Amino acid sequence: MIRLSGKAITKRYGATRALDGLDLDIASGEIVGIAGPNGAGKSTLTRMLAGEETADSGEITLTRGDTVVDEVWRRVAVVHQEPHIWPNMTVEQNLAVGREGRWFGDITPEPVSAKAVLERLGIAGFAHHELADLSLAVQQRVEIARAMLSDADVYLFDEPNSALTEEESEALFATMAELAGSGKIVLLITHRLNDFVRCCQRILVLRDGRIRCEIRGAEISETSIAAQLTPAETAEREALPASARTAPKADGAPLLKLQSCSDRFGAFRDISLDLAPGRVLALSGVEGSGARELAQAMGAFRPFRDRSGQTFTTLDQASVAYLAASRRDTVFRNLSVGDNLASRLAGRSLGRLPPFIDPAKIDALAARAIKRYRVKTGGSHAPITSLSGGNQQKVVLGAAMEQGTDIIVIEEPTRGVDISSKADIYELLRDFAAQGRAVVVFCTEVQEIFDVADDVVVLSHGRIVGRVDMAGIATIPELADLLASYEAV
Amino acid sequence: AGVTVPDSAKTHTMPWGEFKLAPRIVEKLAKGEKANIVVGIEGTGLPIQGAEMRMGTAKGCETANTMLPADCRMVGPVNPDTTQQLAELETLLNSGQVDCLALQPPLPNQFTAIINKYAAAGIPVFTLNIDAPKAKRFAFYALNEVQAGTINGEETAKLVKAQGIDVKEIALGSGAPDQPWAQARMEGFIKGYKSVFPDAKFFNDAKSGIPTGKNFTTQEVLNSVTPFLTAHPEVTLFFHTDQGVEGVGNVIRNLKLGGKVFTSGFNVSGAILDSVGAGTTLVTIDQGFDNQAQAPVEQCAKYLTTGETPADPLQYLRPIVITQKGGDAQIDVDAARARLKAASN
Amino acid sequence: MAQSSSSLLGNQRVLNSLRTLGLALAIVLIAVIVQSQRPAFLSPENLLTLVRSMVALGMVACAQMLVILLGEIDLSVGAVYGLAATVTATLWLGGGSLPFTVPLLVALAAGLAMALVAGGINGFLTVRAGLPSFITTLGIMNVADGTSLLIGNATTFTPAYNDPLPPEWELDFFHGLGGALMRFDIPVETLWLVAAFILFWILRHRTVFGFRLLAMGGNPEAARVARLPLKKYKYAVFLLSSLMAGIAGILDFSYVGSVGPTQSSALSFQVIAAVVIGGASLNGGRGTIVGTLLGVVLLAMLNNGLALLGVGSFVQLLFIGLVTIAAVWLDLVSQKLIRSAGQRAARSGEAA
Amino acid sequence: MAQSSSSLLGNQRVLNSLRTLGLALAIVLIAVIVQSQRPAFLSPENLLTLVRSMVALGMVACAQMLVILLGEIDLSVGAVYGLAATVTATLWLGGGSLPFTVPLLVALAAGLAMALVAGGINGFLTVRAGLPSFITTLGIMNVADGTSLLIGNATTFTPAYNDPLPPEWELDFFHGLGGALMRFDIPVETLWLVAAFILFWILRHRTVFGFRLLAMGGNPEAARVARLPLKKYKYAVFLLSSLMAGIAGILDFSYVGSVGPTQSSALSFQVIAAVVIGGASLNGGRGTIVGTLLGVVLLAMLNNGLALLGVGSFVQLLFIGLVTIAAVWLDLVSQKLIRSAGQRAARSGEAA
Ligand SMILES: Nc1ncnc2c1ncn2[C@@H]1O[C@H](COP(=O)(O)OP(=O)(O)OP(=O)(O)O)[C@@H](O)[C@H]1O
Ligand SMILES: Nc1ncnc2c1ncn2[C@@H]1O[C@H](COP(=O)(O)OP(=O)(O)OP(=O)(O)O)[C@@H](O)[C@H]1O
Ligand SMILES: O[C@@H]1[C@@H](O)[C@H](O)OC[C@H]1O
Ligand SMILES: [Mg+2]
Ligand SMILES: [Mg+2]
Repeated sequence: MIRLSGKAITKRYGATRALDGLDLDIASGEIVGIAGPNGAGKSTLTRMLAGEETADSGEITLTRGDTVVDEVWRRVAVVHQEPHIWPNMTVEQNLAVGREGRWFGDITPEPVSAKAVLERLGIAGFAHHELADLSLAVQQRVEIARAMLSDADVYLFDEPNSALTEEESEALFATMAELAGSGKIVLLITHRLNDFVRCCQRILVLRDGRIRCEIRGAEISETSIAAQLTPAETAEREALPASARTAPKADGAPLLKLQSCSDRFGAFRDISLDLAPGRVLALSGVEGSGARELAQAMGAFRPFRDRSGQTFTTLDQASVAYLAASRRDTVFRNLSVGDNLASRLAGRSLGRLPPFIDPAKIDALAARAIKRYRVKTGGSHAPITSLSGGNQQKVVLGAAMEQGTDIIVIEEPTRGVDISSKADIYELLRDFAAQGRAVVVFCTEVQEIFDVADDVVVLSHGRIVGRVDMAGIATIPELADLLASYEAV
Repeated sequence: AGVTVPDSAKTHTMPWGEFKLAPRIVEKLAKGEKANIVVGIEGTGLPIQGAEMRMGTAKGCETANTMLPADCRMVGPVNPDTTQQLAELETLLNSGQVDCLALQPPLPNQFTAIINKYAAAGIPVFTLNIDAPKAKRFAFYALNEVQAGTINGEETAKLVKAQGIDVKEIALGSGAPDQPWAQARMEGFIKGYKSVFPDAKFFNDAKSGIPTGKNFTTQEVLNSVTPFLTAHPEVTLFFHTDQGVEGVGNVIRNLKLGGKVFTSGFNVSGAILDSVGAGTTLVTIDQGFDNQAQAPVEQCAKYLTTGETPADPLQYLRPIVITQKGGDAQIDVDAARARLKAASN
Repeated sequence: MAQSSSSLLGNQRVLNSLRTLGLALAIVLIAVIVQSQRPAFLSPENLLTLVRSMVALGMVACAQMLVILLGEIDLSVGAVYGLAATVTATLWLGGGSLPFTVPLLVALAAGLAMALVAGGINGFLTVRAGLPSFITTLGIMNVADGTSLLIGNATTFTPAYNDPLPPEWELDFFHGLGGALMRFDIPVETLWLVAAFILFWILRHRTVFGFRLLAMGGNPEAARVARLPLKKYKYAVFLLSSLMAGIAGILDFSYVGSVGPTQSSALSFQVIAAVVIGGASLNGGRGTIVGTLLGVVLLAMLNNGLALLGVGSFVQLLFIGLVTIAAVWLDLVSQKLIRSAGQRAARSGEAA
Repeated sequence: MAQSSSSLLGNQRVLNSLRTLGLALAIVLIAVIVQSQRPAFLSPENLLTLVRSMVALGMVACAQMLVILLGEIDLSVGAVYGLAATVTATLWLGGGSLPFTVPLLVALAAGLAMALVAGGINGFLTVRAGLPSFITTLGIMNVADGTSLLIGNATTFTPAYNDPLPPEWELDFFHGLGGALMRFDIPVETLWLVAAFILFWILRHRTVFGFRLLAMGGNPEAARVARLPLKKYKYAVFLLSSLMAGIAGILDFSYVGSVGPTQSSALSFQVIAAVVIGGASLNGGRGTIVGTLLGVVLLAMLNNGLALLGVGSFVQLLFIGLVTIAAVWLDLVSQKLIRSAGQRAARSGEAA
């Protein structure tokens, strides 16, 4: 029996109380969920438990049977919200860092278990590829593999599946259940409430740096968690199913027309697609299906190749803003919140005399955006690195939307964003489209597709295998089944 | 119609032993092929020195060609770099591209080993500007630095006396105060000056010369000597060992200290001569970089065709002393200008 | 609450602006020490000398800071500094390896054009060919050095003693560029320095250009995602850097009154040192003009002070090394203190 | 599936190992060109000269590569190279500013100890004080230069002509360190180079130390979280770098037969250039010993080839600049080709 407990853990960053006298008591054998709005202190808690930072006060103890473990962090494995991996090393090498096992020779992880884990996560084929060349989803899986390979008592998963598809998540949960079954402590942090329902027996709700309540067993449901997450908001807004929404019919002239377009590296082939104004298009497909790459190409971040072999970008047809999945590639870590919000702007929005900027104007603009996108921050001058993951996502999303382009292309738009903000973001995206513009999202979560999209295009093996008009879809399971059936082709 | 190398050149007894000229050189000259005379200096891009030595090499080559067909070439790194210079010398040696070498090592005796290798390979070596007396070189062409410094000191002191200049303290400076040639000049200057004014007060000594910039540029001198003279009103005479003396003259002019503070030093340029003309620079010594390169090139040709080599290996060139009015063993500003023009055209 | 949080914001801004306090302190400290030993230090003459000695370093450092802000480096500035002056001199005065001469204004234009060409190539190779700028600019440094030696033939050029002597007005005009003295004996050159600092301050801190450089340098990948014109900006900073080096070379030529072959790497090194001392990060994304100014002042003052004190050259090296380290250390310590003071202030603000 | 993926693995590994192909190609190209002009190029004597000229550069570059792998830089190697030799010489031969002499072995130990002290200070200031290593090592470069001038008093030391002459066996031993010729006239120095390359190759590619350096340089933050001993490793690389510089200094002293005050920054510059040419990234996390070796060979061969060709020194600069750029460009192009081949292979492997 392993027991992890924390007493009165406090951590402050400047004026922010990230953890405010948090108490915790977890026993092995079950998967414990930690829910909480953005900035609640979840990631801070994992950092404290893993000993990556020290708490201002409070105590963390780990007991195994009757013995108290000395250096708790040695027995804790973490899957971080932002993968802590080595982009300059191969997948295999990444697994070996810190647990090389021997002093001389070719350093590789223990081959049998490494192979098993990689295969289980579906990335064995990339073993000798440098991580810099691979997508966020693969990087996230490498982070998971590292945790799986470590011999620990406590496993902390901080949004491990924010870039994984339904099936991939399923596999992950199965592994987590095995860990829990073998007597380990397993903690899961996520903003996909459905995940809690699927795999947790106990859920702790964290708000303002303290555990505010606990939901157990049969009480666990999406609505019950949601109610605890946003108790202040009396009228909980249900996301409208697409069938009930009134997106303009796809009748205006398309903003973008693709005819038999392919990718230079063969990620996708023969794509024909019209992007209609007023609509939100979701691209769906597993890693390697080409859907993500298609999104990048539509975002003018990757060249298209037309039938004659000519390369071109969507920028030739419309103005496009693009947002990558990994915050490593979207956040300017050396800038403040306000400057991040202004980073994509130019011209008069930054000052009265265009080449010159007016700091006051940036301040005003930032203040507006902070409100609009509900960013929890100490102010527009706070460094962006002081924000929680979800809040950083809101900032970069805001920056892209403020740019005012015809089309906005986003990978994983609400990655790490809490449920109440998600609804806001979907609304903002739909408003954006409603002005005769278009939104393209690539997402891995069915729920998200259901909540935001008007059309879905499904890719498999680089080709379009299905198109869905969301007007005809009434429930999430219905959508999930449909997508699965296309992907199985 | 080749050149026959005399026996006295094929083998020659030097103070350090027997020298045997490489048979390949004898053969190639006999066939009428050109002799490769190489001048290797410390820095081909050094201000004044680089350009003048190139002229000297060219002039020397003209004379050499009256004796035998010769190709003359100047090698060396652009700026002093011991390793690079050494590697280049080694490369030239083992590719057989040198038939006679005139060499300026970066430091005294520094290239002893490579000079000996050349000698062993049957290639005559002469040194210039900086010597390697321990090595198997034939002769050395340069100023005697201590002696030149002494002359500078004496002449400066004489002018000070003659003009009734009030010298309270004397400072010594150099672009490369760590280098032996610079220290030798400072040492000589002190000696020469003290021979006239035994009680002269020096701000520093030959080992602690004030650094004025290791690239010998005027910019650097301005930035270092200006504050120095500002802070040390008691220093009214500044001896500078190299081309930076131009900068010292500028500083005195800029600070409006003309008539109160004076300088002496080495080398010539338009600006230096102007300052000599204005009476601010009392003495400057033209080292005749052109002569330093010209002499060994000519000597190379002479040796290969006649087997003659100077009896005294120390072939000190006459320091060309320049003062405002000229005088005994001195030249005046106008003559110096004429010489400068000749040396750089 | 609103009041306290706004005072906090103000606070944070103040804190930001105090970033280079430690460096400023180090400079004051050195000044006090030198002054106590040599009262001539703070004399108007010496201050003028000091400022004058900063001209080339300062002008080139401002532009280099922008290059470094982008996470790049420009090692070629020293060589371009020499190239512009040598090309101008050779074309104007003759005596190098060119068989003709041209009027001064044409020669000046050609000198600056050469500088811009060097900058353009730096930009091209870094942007288009994707070479690390360390390699690009190291290569161009050698090429520029080689070119100026070939063109100028290692000659030393002195307009006032040239044969034939250039027309009077040309000599005057050229002298007027940098060397002429204004009232109180202030050389014209110093005006250029002041102008450069003001312009670069505005460019860095009050234009979209500067704002974006900061972003691009902080995270080039994010800049690519945000479709900021990274390439254009890279060209721009390399061109600016070369241009400033070229101008500085010509101004120094004018001030000194002559130009000869120079060893180019020294200036580049000093310039980069000044920028880094001034708090810029060689990884990009961090750097200010005020910091750069302080870095330049520190180096110039150190040289000036040591020259004033008349210490021997061996000891000077020791001092330069130790003081540079100490100054940057002091700066770092003070930054840490300021930051933790900021955190404490924030906490008490919250408690109130 | 299993089969195709395993063949793919093999494939990707091969591709990884081809990374510096372009550089090797450039070297071959230069060799062919020089050889066609000067048949002496590939003569055994010249190849020996070539290898000999790489000794100091190569030994110091190997260690510098490790520093750069960590995202740091060591500008002080040139100065430490001089310091170790000068300290050894002064202590052994006298004539500097120390009032006593010691036996050779003690002097050698002291010389190397001085180098290690310099490295230790570099490490301390970078790790403990958190100064950017650019500043730290720039400072220590000046301090080391100053120290060796003070200790050696700018004297040129020549063991063979020293007064008093050291005992015969000391002279022999010292000469044997680097200068003595073995069979086929191979200088002992070259053995050191070979040994250094082998040792550093093992260290970098076949030990946990090298593996972790790679990780730490690639993502220091992740390395911190993974509790890798970043600080210890930083100390280690700075110490190694200084040690190699010290050894190289002493070996060159032995080979050249004398040592005097030298200009130190040149070696540092060359060393860093070689490492970067060899594909290492100044941002850390990228760099191999083979690449470094190729960088060293490129620079040495360029100097050797140009000397053989007998081009003037001004033109040499031009060539060095251009060829360096071209070689790195070629390397980059070939890398891109290799990488996109890899991507395509990955794609098809995935599809399979
Ligand atoms: N390094 C830091 N400096 C300042 N404030 C910080 C820092 N790290 C976290 N915070 C603050 O602490 C609070 C808790 O952050 P934390 O990252 O733990 O939230 P979270 O619950 O993980 O949120 P999310 O769901 O968005 O990931 C936030 O208000 C955040 O702004
Ligand atoms: N097709 C594309 N694929 C990937 N990235 C692109 C594409 N087009 C533009 N970008 C990115 O957008 C940024 C700005 O575009 P670009 O590189 O063309 O620079 P620019 O200076 O704006 O040039 P131009 O004047 O041609 O617009 C670049 O950093 C580039 O990475
Ligand atoms: O006169 C000096 C010369 O002898 C030395 O070799 O280089 C610098 C010159 O100033
Ligand atoms: Mg978080
Ligand atoms: Mg463009």
